[in-house]
Amino acid sequence: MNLLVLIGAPLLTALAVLVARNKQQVKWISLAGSFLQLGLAIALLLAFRQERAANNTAQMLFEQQYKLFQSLHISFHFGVDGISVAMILLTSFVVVAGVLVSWNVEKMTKEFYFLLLLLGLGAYGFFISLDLFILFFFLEISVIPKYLLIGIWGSGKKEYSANKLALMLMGGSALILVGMLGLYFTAGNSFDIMTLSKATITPETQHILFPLLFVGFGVFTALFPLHTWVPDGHSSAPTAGSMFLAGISMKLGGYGCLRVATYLLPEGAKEYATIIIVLSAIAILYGAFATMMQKDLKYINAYSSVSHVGFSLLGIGMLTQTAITGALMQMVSHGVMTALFFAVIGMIYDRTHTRMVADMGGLMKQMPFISTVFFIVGLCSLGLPGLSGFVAEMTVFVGSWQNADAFHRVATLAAAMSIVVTAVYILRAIGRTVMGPNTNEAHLVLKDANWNEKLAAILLVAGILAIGIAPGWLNDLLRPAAEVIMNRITGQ
Amino acid sequence: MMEPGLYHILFISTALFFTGVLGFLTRRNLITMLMSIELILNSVNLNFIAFNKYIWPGRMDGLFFTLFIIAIAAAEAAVAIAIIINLYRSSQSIDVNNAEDLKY
Amino acid sequence: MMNGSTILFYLLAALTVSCGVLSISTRHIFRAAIYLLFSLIGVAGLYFWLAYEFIAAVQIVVYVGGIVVLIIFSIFLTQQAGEKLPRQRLDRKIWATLATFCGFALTLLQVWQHEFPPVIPQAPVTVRGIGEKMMSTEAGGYALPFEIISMLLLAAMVGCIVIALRSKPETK
Amino acid sequence: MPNATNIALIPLLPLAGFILLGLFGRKYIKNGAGLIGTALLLGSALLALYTAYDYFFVYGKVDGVYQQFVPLKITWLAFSKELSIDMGLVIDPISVMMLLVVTFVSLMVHIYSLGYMKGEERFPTYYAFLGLFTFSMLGLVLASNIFQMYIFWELVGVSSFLLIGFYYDKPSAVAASKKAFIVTRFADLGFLVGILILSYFSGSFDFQTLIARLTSPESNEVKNAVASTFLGASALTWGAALIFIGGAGKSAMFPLHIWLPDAMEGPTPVSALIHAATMVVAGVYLVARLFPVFSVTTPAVLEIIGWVGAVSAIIAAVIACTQTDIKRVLAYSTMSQIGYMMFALGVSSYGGEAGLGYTASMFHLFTHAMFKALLFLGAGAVIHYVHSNEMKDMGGLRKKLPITHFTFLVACLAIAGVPPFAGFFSKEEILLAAYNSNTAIYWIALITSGLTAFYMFRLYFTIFWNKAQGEHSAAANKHGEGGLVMMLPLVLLAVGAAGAGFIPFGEFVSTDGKALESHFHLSFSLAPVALGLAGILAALWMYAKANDKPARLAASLGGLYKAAYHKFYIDELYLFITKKVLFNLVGRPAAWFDRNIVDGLMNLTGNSTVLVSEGIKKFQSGKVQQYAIFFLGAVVLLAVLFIYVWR
Repeated sequence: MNLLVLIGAPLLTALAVLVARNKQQVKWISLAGSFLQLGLAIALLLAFRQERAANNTAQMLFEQQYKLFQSLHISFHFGVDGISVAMILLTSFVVVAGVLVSWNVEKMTKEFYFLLLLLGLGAYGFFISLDLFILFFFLEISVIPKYLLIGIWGSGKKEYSANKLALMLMGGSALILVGMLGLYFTAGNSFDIMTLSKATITPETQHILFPLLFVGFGVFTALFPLHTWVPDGHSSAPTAGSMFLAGISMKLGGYGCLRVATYLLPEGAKEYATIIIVLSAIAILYGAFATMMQKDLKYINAYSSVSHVGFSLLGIGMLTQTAITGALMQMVSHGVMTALFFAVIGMIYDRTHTRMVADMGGLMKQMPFISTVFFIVGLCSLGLPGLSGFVAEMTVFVGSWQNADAFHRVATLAAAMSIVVTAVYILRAIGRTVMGPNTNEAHLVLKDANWNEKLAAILLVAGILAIGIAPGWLNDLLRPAAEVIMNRITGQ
Repeated sequence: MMEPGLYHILFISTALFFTGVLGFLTRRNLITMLMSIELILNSVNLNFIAFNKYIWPGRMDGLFFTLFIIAIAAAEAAVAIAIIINLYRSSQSIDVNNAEDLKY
Repeated sequence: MMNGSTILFYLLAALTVSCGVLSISTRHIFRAAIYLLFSLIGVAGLYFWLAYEFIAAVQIVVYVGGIVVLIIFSIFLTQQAGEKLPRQRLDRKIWATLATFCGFALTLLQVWQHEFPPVIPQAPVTVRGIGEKMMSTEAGGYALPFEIISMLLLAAMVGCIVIALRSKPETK
Repeated sequence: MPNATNIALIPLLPLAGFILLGLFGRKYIKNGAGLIGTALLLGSALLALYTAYDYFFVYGKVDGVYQQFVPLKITWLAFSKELSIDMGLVIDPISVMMLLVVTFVSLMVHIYSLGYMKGEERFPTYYAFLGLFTFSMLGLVLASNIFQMYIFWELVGVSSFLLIGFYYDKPSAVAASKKAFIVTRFADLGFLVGILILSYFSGSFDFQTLIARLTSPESNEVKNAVASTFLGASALTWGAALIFIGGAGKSAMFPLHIWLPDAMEGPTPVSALIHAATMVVAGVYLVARLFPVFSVTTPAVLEIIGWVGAVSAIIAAVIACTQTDIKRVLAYSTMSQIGYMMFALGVSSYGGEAGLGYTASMFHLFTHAMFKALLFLGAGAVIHYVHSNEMKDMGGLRKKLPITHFTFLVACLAIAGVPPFAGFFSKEEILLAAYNSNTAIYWIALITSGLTAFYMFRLYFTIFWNKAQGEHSAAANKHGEGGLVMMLPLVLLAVGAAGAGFIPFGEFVSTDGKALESHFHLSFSLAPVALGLAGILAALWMYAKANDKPARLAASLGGLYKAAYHKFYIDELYLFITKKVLFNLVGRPAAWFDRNIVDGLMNLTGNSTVLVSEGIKKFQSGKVQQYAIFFLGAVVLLAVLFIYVWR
């Protein structure tokens, strides 16, 4: 399978949106394009499985390389392993859902969809790039549209949030850039991940470069204490913006932390693992406790994202194969889940025009579909078996537990404690909004979900269930790739 | 008193130059600032001529530079005065301290 | 050892510098223009003294006859007669004077410390020589700069007209 | 050999019901939902019956020992070659026994609900949830892998949450469902960590492997585990204790019992199914499932289990005497009876005669499911009739509700331990087991059994005797006793409650699979039966007619009565810890810290940048001369530097 189609499809869709004549055309083109992407992602998954089944054990499949700047050794180098495939699949799901829930955007529709598709494009490109420079290029592509999405279509103090988000992410990018150049010059003038992974980099260099790269990508994935763009950014962003932000963008960071920082600089990873674990354990617990006090649904999900994404970082910091697999599962799972969460919050907000938990009550009666989905996603968030969150968190726990010393044990326990706190805040939110007596007369006439919202929700719920009920396929996808990374860390 | 030579002329041109600079820095009227600039240009011209005369007497580069500077100074003065008059027309003032709309 | 040439030089120098200083210090703008005029004439005299008659002539024609007149016209256009120029802020004056004197001292120090090569007397340049060199297209000729300067003058002229044109009021 | 398909179908049929009714119930099925759910469960129950017959009488026994079979095992999630979460089916005496209990009680509840829940707006949803619960419970029972058990454990919890909160527009129901979920979730955390500890040392999640490796004291796994200690106890002890915390949470053991009384906010049949007969005994089942580990490797934990069970039993019994909401009385009674099962396990040990407690515990689980479900369903019929949960709204109903009255009486006699009803036999064995190993617990149990008889008959007399007929509101009498669908389960369960005691339980269920002779000593039975009868008589004396004896008694007991009435203030303690400590001392500071310190630092970075640039902006004043001065000054400075300093 030619990986270029994964960039081509969103690019063509975005261009087609630009030349569309009216809003209807824009919407339908975007929808068709995003479904095409979904189809391609699924085709990629099938092709990947087929290749693996045919005993193709190459680390990266479907590799392609085109020279770009020969003098700087930059080239378009593409290839996928299990992690990339999973992430691409996640992206395509979120893109479709994002397009569907934005059906009612009336303000500057064309530009809105264009930016959404551009964001998707950035993510696809990021996940298939094997060249650091190109990777960075796509990372930046996916940052700028977010600024505009929040700044133009956002709500609340949107300028502040947009600025904060863009500045913090740009700060992260700057660190990444420095780290990247450091790699380039210390490891034989190459940006190619495959080449770099074979290069020997002295521990002293790794000692300097690892924090740069990890923290840089960490900003994207809400590494404590650089997570503060998350609550503001999410709460101000339009629904689809929040979905993309939490569902895709935060995963770019996690992927980068693993693929670039940890994989290329294993000594650095070992050296800093303790700090990563401490920070992520703090993020998990502290995020959960902070969530407990939030009153705005979007803030609730934003803080809970901080807490959940902490599991990814914890898994990476634990440096065992199972923990890393769990971390990756958590990324995929959280991506789908949080996108759905934001979609539901958006649907509720569209109807009630409030996101304050205290202003709602008994929505189950008027909106059974939305409320049911809210239930499902809430249960997923608190780690109910059969839904994706459980699988990921348990894998992280089991992986973490394989480190037998007291420090890792305590960190794991602290992280595990959060599942109780999660239950508390999720149930509070659900209990107040969809259950309980109706508190607002105006809410009695509200309508349930439209076809587009239903489709989006069903797609994402299907994703959650597919991971939650039969996690085997995802495990098969991620575990070998995690093993490659582990082998590099253990030096085999 | 000694025979006037290169040093003397350089002294004059330096004095003229810094006189012009001082005028440029302390005058508030745009036209007088323009005058200061003319002084500066003249001091430069004087330098060119003096160097041409005393150090490379066989060549004419300094001389030509002076010529061109005079030509450009004329153009510059014309443009500057056009701008000043336009400014005066729009804001009734040619005080340089008031002409700061384009800051930041 | 005083001969006429020396006396003339010192007179011209005194005229140039003193008029220059007066021109930037007087608070009557019209007088400033006149002092400037004399200062420029002094410079022209120095050119004569240096035996560059052509340059001196150009100096008189362009500066004295052109620029100063232009300045005087613009003074008439923008200034009420008899009005004194406003004073500058004191702190700026102090800083400006300080910076200027430092610069002045530094430059003079450099000039006097520098050993220039000895002077080789040569025949003065003629206007004919200037003309030939200016129109020469060979190496060392100034035809190209000359053309460029003429273009520049044209551009400046057009620019002046454009700037000075009264823009149409945009009320409608 | 067990037939994997048949056994797998037992949980899958209710799951099919859940999916079918959950997806299409609201729009397309509606009133047929109950019948569909019931039919599927009937199939499930029949399969369970067949499986039980097949196991106990056809292939299960090899050389006089009941074997454990794992007819099906699918890898669900593999962590490594050794360590994987499997979805399997385990067939051994206790799982088969539980299959029977769960499917039978669930079927009864399904049938009963056809009448009880008729006309509910969310009728199909109700049946969908029931299906989900039954599926999860059966999955839990059949789990061959400790993680599989944990998965279904959680699913059971959530279906309980959904069913307690079924009347979602009632704030008390919502609060109760949240409380139930969160308290059990807290306990489950212990379970999870316990799993992680045990599996780390045994290297497996599989029950068979795990038990085999952890019960042979010479094995490396046990040596490793014993070698690593924490706070003076071995890691294995900690693991086992944490797992028990999970079980205690689900089984409402003291002090994690606070959710159970509130859970009565759910529909009454749900209380019968989940909070009396099946889900709450999951903790007992868990301990029984891991019994070899507890008894062989960590006897200390087993002792804790015994004491927790005994304390729960007596505390719940005392509280039950004072409650006025009939469902709450039943809830505390449930807690008390589960306490019995727990300490029965706690006083037991592995193998032979010493394993009597284990057998007794399972036996009591079995009989308790019958009579407690019956009590709840009977209470449901009463509530259905009176439209109130409060005892004071009832009285003299024996003529109005004859069948209910009769079956309720049977159940009360059974729970009070009056021979020859079922409770007598199982309780007798428990007391015997306790007597043999721990006298203190035996005395507690004995007193509890007297209290049990007292509060059950207090309930019985207040509902069916006490006031004269017709004193309660006339509006309630529109429907009679509730028709065949509600009465049939009552009668069937009454038969079970009356007759289940005659099953020679020791033949089938014992610690090591060998048959256990149940010894019957008349002299030993005398004390508990006498105490039970005394309790009944006391209740008769106080409650058979309306009078002021209860009030006077309550007044004379003073503080004790008040404390018991307020459930010994445990709820308030929890409320204090969560609301005051957790929210105000942890949550609020965390949120504040995040907004003000962490985010403040970020904003500080931004603001200081702005401040610096505001400062720099001053230079860009638009004053040409100022620029020129800077320029000149800088030129002079640089010139000095270049000429004199850096030459």
